[in-house]
Amino acid sequence: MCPSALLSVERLSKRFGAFAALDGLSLELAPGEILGLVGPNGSGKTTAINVISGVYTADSGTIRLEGRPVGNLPIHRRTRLGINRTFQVPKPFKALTVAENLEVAAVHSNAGREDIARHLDLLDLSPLADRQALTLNSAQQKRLDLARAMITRPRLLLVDELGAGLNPAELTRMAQMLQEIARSGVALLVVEHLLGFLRVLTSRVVVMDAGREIFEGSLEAAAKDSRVIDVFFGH
Amino acid sequence: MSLSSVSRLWLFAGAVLLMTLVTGIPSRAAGIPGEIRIGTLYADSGPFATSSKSQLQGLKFWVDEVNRAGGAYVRAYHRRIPVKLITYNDRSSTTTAATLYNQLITQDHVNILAADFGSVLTSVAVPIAQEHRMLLFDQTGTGATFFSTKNPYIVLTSLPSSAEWPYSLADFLKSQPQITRAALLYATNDFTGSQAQTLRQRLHGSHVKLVFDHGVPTSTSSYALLLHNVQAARPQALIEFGYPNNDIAFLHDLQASGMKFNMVFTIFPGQLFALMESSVGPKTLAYTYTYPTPPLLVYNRVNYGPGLDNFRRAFRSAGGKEPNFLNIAGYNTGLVIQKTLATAASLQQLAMRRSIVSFSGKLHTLNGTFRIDPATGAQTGETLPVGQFIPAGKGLAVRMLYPPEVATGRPVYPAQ
Amino acid sequence: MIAYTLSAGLLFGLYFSLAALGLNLVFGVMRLINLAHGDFLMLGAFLAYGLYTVAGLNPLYAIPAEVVVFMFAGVILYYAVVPRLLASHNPEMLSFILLFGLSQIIEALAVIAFGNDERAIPSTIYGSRPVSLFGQTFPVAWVVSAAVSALALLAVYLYLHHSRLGYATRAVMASRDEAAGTGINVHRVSAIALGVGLALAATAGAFSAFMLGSIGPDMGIHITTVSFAVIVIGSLGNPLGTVLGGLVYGLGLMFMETYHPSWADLLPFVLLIVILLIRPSGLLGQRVRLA
Amino acid sequence: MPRGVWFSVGVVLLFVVLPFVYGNHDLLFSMMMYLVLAQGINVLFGFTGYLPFGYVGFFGAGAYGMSLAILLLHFPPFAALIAGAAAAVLVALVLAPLLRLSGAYFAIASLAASEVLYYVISNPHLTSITQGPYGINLAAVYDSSASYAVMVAVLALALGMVVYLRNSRTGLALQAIREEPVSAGFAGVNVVRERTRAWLMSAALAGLAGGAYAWHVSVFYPKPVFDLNISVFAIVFTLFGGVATLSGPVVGTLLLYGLYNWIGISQPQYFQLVFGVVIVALVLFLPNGLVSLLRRVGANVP
Repeated sequence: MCPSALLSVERLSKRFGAFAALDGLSLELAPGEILGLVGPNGSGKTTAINVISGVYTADSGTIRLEGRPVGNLPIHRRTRLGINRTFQVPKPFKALTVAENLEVAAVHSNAGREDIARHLDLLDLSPLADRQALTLNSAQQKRLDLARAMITRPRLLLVDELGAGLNPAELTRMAQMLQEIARSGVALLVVEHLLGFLRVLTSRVVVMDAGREIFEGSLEAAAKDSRVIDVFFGH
Repeated sequence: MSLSSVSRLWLFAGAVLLMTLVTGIPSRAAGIPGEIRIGTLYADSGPFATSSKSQLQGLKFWVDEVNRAGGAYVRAYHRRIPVKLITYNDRSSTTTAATLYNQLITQDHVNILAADFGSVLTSVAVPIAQEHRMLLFDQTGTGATFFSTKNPYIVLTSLPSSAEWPYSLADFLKSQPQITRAALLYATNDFTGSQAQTLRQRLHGSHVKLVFDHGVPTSTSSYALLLHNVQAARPQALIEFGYPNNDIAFLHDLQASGMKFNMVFTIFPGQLFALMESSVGPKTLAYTYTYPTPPLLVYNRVNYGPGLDNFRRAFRSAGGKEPNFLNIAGYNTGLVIQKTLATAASLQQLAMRRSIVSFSGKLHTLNGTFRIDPATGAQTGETLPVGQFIPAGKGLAVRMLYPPEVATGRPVYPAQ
Repeated sequence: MIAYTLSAGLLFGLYFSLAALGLNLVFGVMRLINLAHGDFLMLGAFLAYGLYTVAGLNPLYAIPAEVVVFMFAGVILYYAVVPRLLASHNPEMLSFILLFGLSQIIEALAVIAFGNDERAIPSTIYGSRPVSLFGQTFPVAWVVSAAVSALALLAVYLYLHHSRLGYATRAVMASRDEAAGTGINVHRVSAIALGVGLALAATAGAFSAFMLGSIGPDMGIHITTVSFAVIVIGSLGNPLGTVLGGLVYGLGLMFMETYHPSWADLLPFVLLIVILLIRPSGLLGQRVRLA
Repeated sequence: MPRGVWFSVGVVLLFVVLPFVYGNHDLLFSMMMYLVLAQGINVLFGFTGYLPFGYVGFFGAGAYGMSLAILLLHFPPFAALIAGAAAAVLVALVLAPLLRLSGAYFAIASLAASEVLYYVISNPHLTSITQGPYGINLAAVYDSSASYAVMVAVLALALGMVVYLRNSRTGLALQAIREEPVSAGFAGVNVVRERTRAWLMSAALAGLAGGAYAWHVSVFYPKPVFDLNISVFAIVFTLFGGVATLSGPVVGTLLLYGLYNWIGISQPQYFQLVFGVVIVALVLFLPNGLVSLLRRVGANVP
C-alpha cells in the first residue's frame, strides 16, 4: 500500500446472485489525481463506485481512506469523512429549490450562505437558485448533483458518467470544472464512456472487464493493449 | 408571511368554524314550552346500523302516535304538549356519537336525551350526560359499568343489564337432569362476555359441567372449525352467545357441518326473528333454544300503552312491516318517557328520575314489567325467559320453557 | 383432529390463493398495489348474491357474469387512470393513494346500494349433506369453492405460459421498458391483466359467502390485507407463488383456529410483517424494493 | 420570528376562546384531535414520505398507555398522559425496522402492525391487564375541562413541531430523505437516525392525542381507538390541505372535518363517498393539496 495514497482499494468483490459484478478489483488514488475507469458495459465500473461510496457493501476486500478502513461505514459517515459522488442519472431533491438542495448538504460541512452562493456561482447555478430542482434540464441537474457533492468538501469525488448527454460546449465547461476541482487537491475517480472527454481530464486509466482490472496505464497505451482491444472489440 | 395571506387564511378558517357551529339557537320561551324536545342518535351505517334503525323506528312510531293525540301530557304544565324528536346519525362511530350527544345537549337543548342502540354507542353518552346533568334514557345499552350509585343520570328502559340475562337459562339447565355436559362458545365483548361469566358462575357446582368454554373474537364469521372442537368435547347442550352476525354464522356453519347436538342455544333468534329466519332458514332454527322477547313473547298484564296485538296491528298499518324486538324496545322507551312526563313535577332532570323511581315496578307495558334498581338506574324488571322454536305448520312457533310461571310446554329434548 | 385441520387448511389455502391471485397479477404487471382489490371481491360477492336472490342462481353459474363484468371494469379502469399515473412524479405512491380513494368510493356506494346488513347465501344450495374427503367430512360449499379455485389457478397458469398474450404479459412483468422495446403493446397487455385480476377477485367473491361466513360492504380492506399477506408470503409479482402463499396461510389459519382460536386473527398481520422484514422476497422469488 | 408562529398562536387561541361562545365542546375537542393527528401524519408523510396507514395504532397505544397507567399503576392523569405518549413511542421504536420498507409496503405493513396491536390489546386472554375486549372505564378521573385543556396543549405542541420542521435544517434534511434517500446520505444526512426521529415524534403526537382522548371520553372499547377510519381521516385531511406545510393540514382538517360534522348532522351516509371522491380528485388534479392553489395565486402560506 502506497503511504501517500488517499484511496486504496484492495481485492474488492461484489456478487449479485450468480453474477460477479466485482471480482477482486484493486486500485489506488493520490490527492489531486484524476483516474479514469473504463470498460465495456457490465464490466463493473458503476458497481465499483457504488461500493466505494457505500451504496452497496462489498462481499469481501477493503476500502481505505488515508489508511482508515471505511468499507463498513454507512453513506453519511463516508460523506463526512470526505467521499462523495455524482450519479449517472442525477438524483437531486426534486421538490426542493436549487438553493435548498445545497443547504441540505451544507449542514454537515458547516458551509455557510457564502459557501452556498460560491458553489452556485462556480457551477453556473446562481440564476436558477430559487427554481425547484425538478424543473431543471438534465445538464443543469448534473451540475446541481456536482454542486451538492462539492459543498460537503470531499477529498475524493467519484464521478459517474458525467459527460453523457451533454453537448460539446457543456462538455468543455464540465471538463474545466472537474480540472479546477482536482487542482484544489480533490482526487477524482471518473467513470466515463466518452473517451474524448476523459482524455482532456487525465492520462491515467484503469480498464476493467468482468469485475477485475485488466490494464492500468495511459489512455494511449491502453488503446494499443491487446487485452483491452480484445475486450472492447473481441466479442 | 404577508398580512394579506394571514387574513385570507383566517377568513377561511373562520368561515369553516361558522359552518360547524350549526343552527340550534336556544329558544327558551318563558312559561310553557311549545314542544318537548327529545334528542337521540341512530346509526345509518356501520355494524350497529340494523339494530339502531329498528330501535329508532319504534321510538318514532311512539312520537307520531303521541302527537296525533295532541302531544304528551306533561304534569308540570298540566296540559298536552307536542313532542319533537331530534335525531342525528352517528354512523356507528363512538367519536362522532360523542360530538352529537353533546350537540343535542348544548346546541339543541333537548329536554330528554335518549341513547343510541347498544352498549358501545351508549358508552360515550354516559359521562357526557352525567357531566351536563342530563338524565340519559338508556334504551338497550346494557353494559354493567354504566350503572353505579354515584351517577343518578341514567335509566335503562329495556332489557336488564347483560350480566343478568342468563339467569333463567342457568336455572333451566340446572332443572334438566339429563343435561350433564354443556359447551359454552361466546364472542368476547362486554355484552356476551358478561353473560358467559354469569352462566359459568351459576352453573358452577351444579350437575351441569362446562366441558368446553371458549371465547372467540366478535368478528368471527366462520365457526366450522370451532364446531369441530366442540364436538370433540361431546356436550349435550351447546350455548352460543354472540351478536347477530355471530349467531347467523354459527347457525349457518352448524347446519353445513351436519352435526347434531341435543340442545343448541343462541340469543338473537329470540330478538331478531325475521332477520335470523331469512338468513339461516326455518329448518336451521327448528328446536333451537333462545331468549324469546316481544313479539315472540306476549305479556298479558299490560297496564300502560297497547297490548302486543294492538301494537302489532298499528305498527303494521303505519309502516307495513311486522315489528321486531328492537322496534318494541324503541317504542317502550317512548312509553317510559310518556309516563315520566305525566308524573314528574317538573322537567328538571332529577325530578324526572325521582318520578321514574316512583312508578318503577308498577308499569307493565308490552315489553314487560318496567322496574329499575332505584340506586343505579339499571333495569331489573324485564327478565329474559328461555324458549324453544317448535315447527308449526310451515313456520315456527315459540314454546316457553322457563321460568315455570310463563312456561307453555316441555322442551323437545333431544332436538330432532 | 390434525387430519381434519390439514385438509381444511388445504381447501381454504386454495381459496385464499384465488382471492389473492388477482392482486399479485396486477402487481406483477403494473408494479402497483391495488388497494381496492378487496372491494372488487366484495362487489363480486354482491353480484353473486344478487343473482342468487333474484334468480335463485347458484354462484357457480354466476362465474361467467363475474368474468365479463369485471374484465370490462378492469380495462376501463386501466385506461381511465393508469397511463396518467405512470407519467407522474411519484407513480407508486400516487397510484396507491388513488386506489385507496377508489376503495372508499366503492365501499360507500355499496353501503348506499346494498345497506349494511351482513348477507349470506345458504350453503345448503349445494345440498345439505357434507362431503367426505381424505376421510373427513366437509361442507359441500367448501369443496366446491376449493375446486373452482383450483380450476381458476390452472386457467391462469395456462394463460400465462401457453398463450401468446400470456407470453407478452410475462414479458411486461419482467421489464416494462424492454417489452415495449420489442413491440409489445404494453398498455393493452396491462389493461387486460387488470381486467383478469379483477375478474379473479370477483370470482373469489362469488364464493366468499361460504368461505368467509358472510358478506358486507365493509369487508374489502380486510380482504386486501389478507391477500397482500398471501402474496407477500408466496412471492410478490410471481402469480404462481401465490398458490404457495395461499396454502401456507390457509394451513396456518386452520391450525391457529383449531389450537389457539383467540389469536387466529393475528395471523395474517404477523406473517405479513415478519416476511416483509425478514425475507422480503417471499418464500420464492425476487426481493422487493427497500428504501 | 420563524414563519408560521403567529398562525399557530392564532389556531391555539381560537380553541381557547371558542368554548366560551360555543357549547359543543366535544366537537371542538374532536376537531383539535384531528388537527393533532393530521399534523402527526404531516410530520411523517409530509416530511419523510412514509405513509402510515396504521397511524391509529399509536393513537390506540396512547389511549391504552394512559388508561392502564391510571388503572394499574394509579398514576395521576397528567403523568398517565406522558405514559401514554411513552407507550406510543415505545411501539414506534419496536416498529422502527418497518422504515426499511419503502412506499406502499411500509403503508400496508404499518396497517398490519396497528391491527396486531389491536388484536393483542383486545385479546380476552389479556383481560386481567388490558381489560381485553371489555373496554376501559376511567370514570373515576373523568374531567372534561382538564382533558380539553390538555388537548389544547397537545395541539400547541403539534403546531410547534411543524413550525420547527418548516424552519429548520432538520426539516429540510427530512424532506431530502423523502425525495432521494441515497442523495440525502451523500449530503451527509444520517438517513436512518433522522427518519427514525420523525417517526418517533409523529408517534408521540398520536400517543398524546390518544391519551387526551381516553381521558376525555373516559369510557371506551378497544375497537373505536384502533379504528382504521381515524388514520383515514387524518391522512385525507392532510393530503387535502397540502403536505409539508403548516397551514395545509389545519385548513384541510377545519374544512373537511367541518364538512363532516355539517353533513354528519344532516346526511352522513354520503360522507365516505365524498371522501373517496376527494382523494381521487386530489391525486388526479391537485396532488399538492389546497394550499398549493393559494401558492399558485401568489399567497405566501405558512
